Amino acid sequence: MQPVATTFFFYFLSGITLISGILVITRKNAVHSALALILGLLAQAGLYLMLYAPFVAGVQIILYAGGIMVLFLFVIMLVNLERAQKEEQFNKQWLVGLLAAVALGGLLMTVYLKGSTLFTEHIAQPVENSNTQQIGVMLYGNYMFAFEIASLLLLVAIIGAVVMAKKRI
Amino acid sequence: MAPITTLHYLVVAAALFILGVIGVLTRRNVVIVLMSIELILNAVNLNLVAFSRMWGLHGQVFAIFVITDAAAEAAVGLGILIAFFRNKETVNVDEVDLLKW
Amino acid sequence: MLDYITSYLSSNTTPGQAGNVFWALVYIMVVFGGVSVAVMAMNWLERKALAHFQIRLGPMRVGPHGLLQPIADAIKLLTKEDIVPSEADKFVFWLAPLIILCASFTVYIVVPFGPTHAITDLNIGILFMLGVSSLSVLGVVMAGWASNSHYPLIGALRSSAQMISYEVAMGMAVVSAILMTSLNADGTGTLSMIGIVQAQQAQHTWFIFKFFPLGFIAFGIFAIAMVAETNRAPFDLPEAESELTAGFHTEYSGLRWSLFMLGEYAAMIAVSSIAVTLWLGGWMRPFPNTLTGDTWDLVFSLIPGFLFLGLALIAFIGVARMPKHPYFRIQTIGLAGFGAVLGLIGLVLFAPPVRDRIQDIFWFCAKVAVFMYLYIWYRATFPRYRFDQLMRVGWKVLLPVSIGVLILTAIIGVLV
Amino acid sequence: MGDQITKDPASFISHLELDQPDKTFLDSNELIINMGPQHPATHGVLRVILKLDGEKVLGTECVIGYLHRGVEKIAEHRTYTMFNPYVDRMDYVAAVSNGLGYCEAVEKLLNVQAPPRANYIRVILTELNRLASHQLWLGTHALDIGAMTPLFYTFRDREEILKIFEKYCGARLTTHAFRIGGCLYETYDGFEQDVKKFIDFLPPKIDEYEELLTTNRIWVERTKGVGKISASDCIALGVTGPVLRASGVKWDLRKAQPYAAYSDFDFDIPIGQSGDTYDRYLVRMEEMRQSLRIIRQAVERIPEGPIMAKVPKVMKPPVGEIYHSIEAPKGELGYFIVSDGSTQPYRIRVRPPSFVNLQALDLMVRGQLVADVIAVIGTLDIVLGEVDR
Repeated sequence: MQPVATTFFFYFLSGITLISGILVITRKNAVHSALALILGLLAQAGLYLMLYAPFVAGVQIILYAGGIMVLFLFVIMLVNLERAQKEEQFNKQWLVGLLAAVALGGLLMTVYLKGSTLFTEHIAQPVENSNTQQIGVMLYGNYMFAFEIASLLLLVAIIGAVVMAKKRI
Repeated sequence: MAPITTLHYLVVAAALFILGVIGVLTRRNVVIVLMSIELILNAVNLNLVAFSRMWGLHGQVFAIFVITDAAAEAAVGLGILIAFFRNKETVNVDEVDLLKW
Repeated sequence: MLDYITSYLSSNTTPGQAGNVFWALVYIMVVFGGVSVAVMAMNWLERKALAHFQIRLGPMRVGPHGLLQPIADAIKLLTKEDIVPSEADKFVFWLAPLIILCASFTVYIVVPFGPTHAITDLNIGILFMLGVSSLSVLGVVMAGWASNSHYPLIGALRSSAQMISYEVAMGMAVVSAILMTSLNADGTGTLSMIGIVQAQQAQHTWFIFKFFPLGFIAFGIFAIAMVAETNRAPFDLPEAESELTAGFHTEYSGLRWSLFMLGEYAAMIAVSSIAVTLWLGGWMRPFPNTLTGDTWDLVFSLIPGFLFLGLALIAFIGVARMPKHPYFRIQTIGLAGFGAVLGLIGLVLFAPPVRDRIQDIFWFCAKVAVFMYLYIWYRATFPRYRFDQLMRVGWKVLLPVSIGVLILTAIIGVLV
Repeated sequence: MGDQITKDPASFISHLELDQPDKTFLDSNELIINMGPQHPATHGVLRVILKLDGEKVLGTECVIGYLHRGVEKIAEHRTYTMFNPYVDRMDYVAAVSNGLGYCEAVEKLLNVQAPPRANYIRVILTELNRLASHQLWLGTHALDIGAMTPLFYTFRDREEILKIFEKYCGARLTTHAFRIGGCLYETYDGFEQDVKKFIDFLPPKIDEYEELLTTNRIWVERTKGVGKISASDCIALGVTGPVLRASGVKWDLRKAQPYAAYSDFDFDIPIGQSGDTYDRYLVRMEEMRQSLRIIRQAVERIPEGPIMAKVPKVMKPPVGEIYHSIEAPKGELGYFIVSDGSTQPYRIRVRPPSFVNLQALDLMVRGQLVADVIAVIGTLDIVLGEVDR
C-alpha cells in the first residue's frame, strides 16, 4: 500500500501534532489538555503509518490513546481540579524555563541545519507486510533481555501505583 | 513541494520535544507536567521511528519500549499525584517543596 | 476514467489494497449505509424480541408490526430540543458523542464481509480494530465529565474502568486466536482480518473448534468481554437505569443522545464481527469441509434466497391475519409491500451471478445476527452485575483463564 | 426554596454524624449525590442523599414527605365511616390490608364482632392482596437489580388478582372492600371458582419466577450478603414483616395475635437465617406459597351466614383509645385510635410498616456500594404513599 499525497499528509499530521502540543501546554483546564494530547497522539500514529511502522502505530493507538490517556482522564476526574484552574497557571520561573527550552530548540535546529549532511537519505527497504512479524522476532530475539526488563518494570509500576494510590497502607 | 525526508520528521520531533520541555519547566499543574513528559517521550518515539525508516526496525522496537516505559511512568506518576492530592489538596508542583508533611 | 472503475472488478483484492479510490468510496458508502440500516433494524428487532420475551407486543402502531418505529424514533430524536446543561463544558460535551460514533464506525474499514468484500485489508487489521474501538472509552469519559453532574461522572468512571479491564482479557483471547493462524507450514501468522479467515480456511476448521476446548474457551472469554466492552446487559453498569438513571449520557437528549445510541449499536455489530472473524470462520459457509461438492455448494448458496422468501412468507401470513377493518387498510398494504420487497430480494438472490457474490456477505451477516440475538437474549434474562463483582469477574476469572488458554495454545501449537 | 435545597445537598447532610475512621485523612473523592425524588429506583418519591467514597456508601439520609397528604389529620375531620376509604390510599399496593386493619380497629373500639363469613371473605381478599403486593415487590425489585423480565411476568399474574377484586367490589387498586362491621358486598356468583382457579394458576407461575431468579448466579451474587441486618437490630429499630422474619425472628401477627379468621387456618411462617437480601427474597417467595395455602383453606371452608354485624348508623364509639395491628404484606400495620365519644375520631395515628422499615436503610447500606442501596430499597419493599401518608 503506497501512501498517497505524502507531502500533504505529512504537513497535515505534523501540523495537528504540533498544534495539539501547544494546546497541551497552554490550556487551563487539564481535561482540555488531555484531549489535545490524545488528538496529537492519534496524528502521530498517522505519522508512524507514513513511516511504514504500522505496528507501532497500532500500539500507539491502543496503549497511548486508549490506555494511558484514559488513565490520565480518570485521574483528572478523580482529583477535583476546579481550584487549580482558578490559580496562576505558570510558575514564577516560567521565563527562565521558556528561555532554556528555546535555547535547547535553537541548539537542536543548529545541529539539524549544520549537520543535514549527516542525515543522508538512506532508506532501509521497508517490508510492510511482515513488519509486525519482524518486530516480534526482534523483540524476542535481539532484545529479549530488554523485553524482560520492561515486563519487570511494568510489574514494579503496577505495585508502585497500587501502593501509592492506596488510601491506607 | 519537496519530498518529505527524514529531516522533516526530525524537525517535527524536535519541535514537539521543545514543547514538552516548555510544559515541564513552566506549568504548575502536575497533571499537565506529566502530560508534557508524555509529549517529550512521543517526540523521542517519532525520532526513533523516523530513524528506523533509515536503518531498519530497531528504532521501532525501541519505540515500543518507550511506550511501555511511558505506561509505567504514567501509572506511577498518577499514583503519586493521587497520594499528593489526597494529602495536600493541591496539584501544584511548586507547593510540594517539603520532603515531608 | 471508466477503465479505472472497471479495472478493479477484475482484480482480486479489496479496493483499499488495490488503491482504487472510487471503489473504496463505494464500499465505504455501502458499508456505512448498511451498518446504519442494520442499527435501525436492530433497534426495531431488539424492542420487538425483548417484548416477546416479556409477553408484550412491543411497537405495533407505527407501520405494520411497528416496522416504521425506528424511523419515527429517528424523526422524534432529530426534532427534539437539544439541551446542553448550563454548567457543562460545551465543546467537550459536543465532541463526546462524535468520538464514540467515529470510533465505532471507523472500525468497519477492516471488517471482512468476504474475501474481497472489505474496504481495505490492513496487515494490522485486528490491532486496528481493537485500538480504534478502545477509543470509544474516551467518548464515554468525556461525556461523563463534560456533563458536570454526578450521575454521568460515576457512570463514566465505571465505564472507563470496565472497558479497560475487559479489554485486557479480550486482547489475551484475541492473541490466542492469532496464535492459531500461525499453525501452518511456514509458521507465519497474520493480524489481517482477511488473513485470519483464510488461515481458518487453510486449516480446515473454525478456530472455535481448534484444539478443543481451547478455542472454545477463548471464544467464550471474548464473547463475555465483548458484552462488557459494549456496556450491554448484564454488564450495563455505566448506564444502569435503576442506579444512575442513564449513566454517562444522562444529560444528553435528542440528536446527541441518538448518536450515542447509534455508536453503541454499531460497536455491538463491530465486536460481533471480530468474534465471527476470529472464531466462527468469517464469511465461510457452515461445514465447508465435510459437506463439499457442487451439490452442497448449490444447496448452501440457495439458503439466502430461501431465507428471504421465508421472511416474505411470514409477512404475507401477517397480511392474511390483519383485521379486515378499513382502519387497518394502510397497515395491511404496507405489510404486503414489505413482504413483496422481501420476496423480490429473495428472488434476486436466486440469480446465479448475484448468488455467488452475495454468499460470503450473507453468511457473515447471518453469524453476526446470531450475536445480535444473543445480546437481546442476555438483556431479557440476566440481572445486572455489581461493580465489584464485575471487576472480579474481569480480573480474577477472565484474565487468568485467558492467559492460561494463551499459554496452552502456544504449547500445543509448538507440539503439534 | 426547593431549588436551594436541591442545589446544595451538603447543607442537608451536614448534621449527619458520619463515621470518619480517620479524620485527618482527606478523601479525595468523597461525593455527595442526591438519589431521588425523581429516580427510577426509589419507588416513588423517596429522596436519599448518599455520601459516597467512590462507590462505597459512607452514609445516607432519607428525605421523605414528598407524598405527604395529611391522612392522619384528615381523619380528625371525618366520621369513622367516611375515613375508611382514605386508608386505602396509604399503601395503595395493599389497600385491602389497610382497610382490614382500620375496620378491625374501629370494630374493636365499638366492641363489634364481624360475622364469620365476613371474616373469611376478609382473609381471602387480604391474602390475595398480599400476593399482589409481593408480586409487585418482586417485579420492581428484580427490575432494580437489572432483571427486566420478571416485572412483566408478575404483572401478568397480578392482573388475575385485580380482576377478582374488580369483580368483587368494582375497584382494582384502592378497593375499599370492607366496611366497619363486616363486608358490604356478598361474594359474586363464581367467586369461589375464580379464586380456586387462581390458586391452581399461580404456583407454576411462582416456580417460573424462581426459575428466573433463585438460582441465577448474578441474582445470587447481587443479593447474598447484601443489606444484612441482625435480628437484634431489627427489633431495636422496630422493623417488622418479611424483613424481620428473614433475620430469623419468627414473628407474624397472624400467628402471634390472630385476627379475622386466621386462627382457623394452618400455615407456616417462613423465616430466614442471615437477614440478607437473598433471604428476604426467599421468605417472600415462600410467603406467597403460604398465602395460597391459606386461601385454599378459606375458600374450602367458607361458612354461610350474614356478612355484616349490627353496627349503629351513626357511630359514636365510647371514649377511649385502642391500638390494633395486623400483618400487612410489608409488616405490622397498626392503627392507634383515640375516641372522644363523638362521631369523629379525636386522633388517629397509623403505624405504617414501610415508614418504620425505612429506618433500617442507613444501617443496612452503610459500607456497601451504591448498587446495593438500590437493592436494599427494593428489598425493604416500601411504598411511599405509606411512608409519607
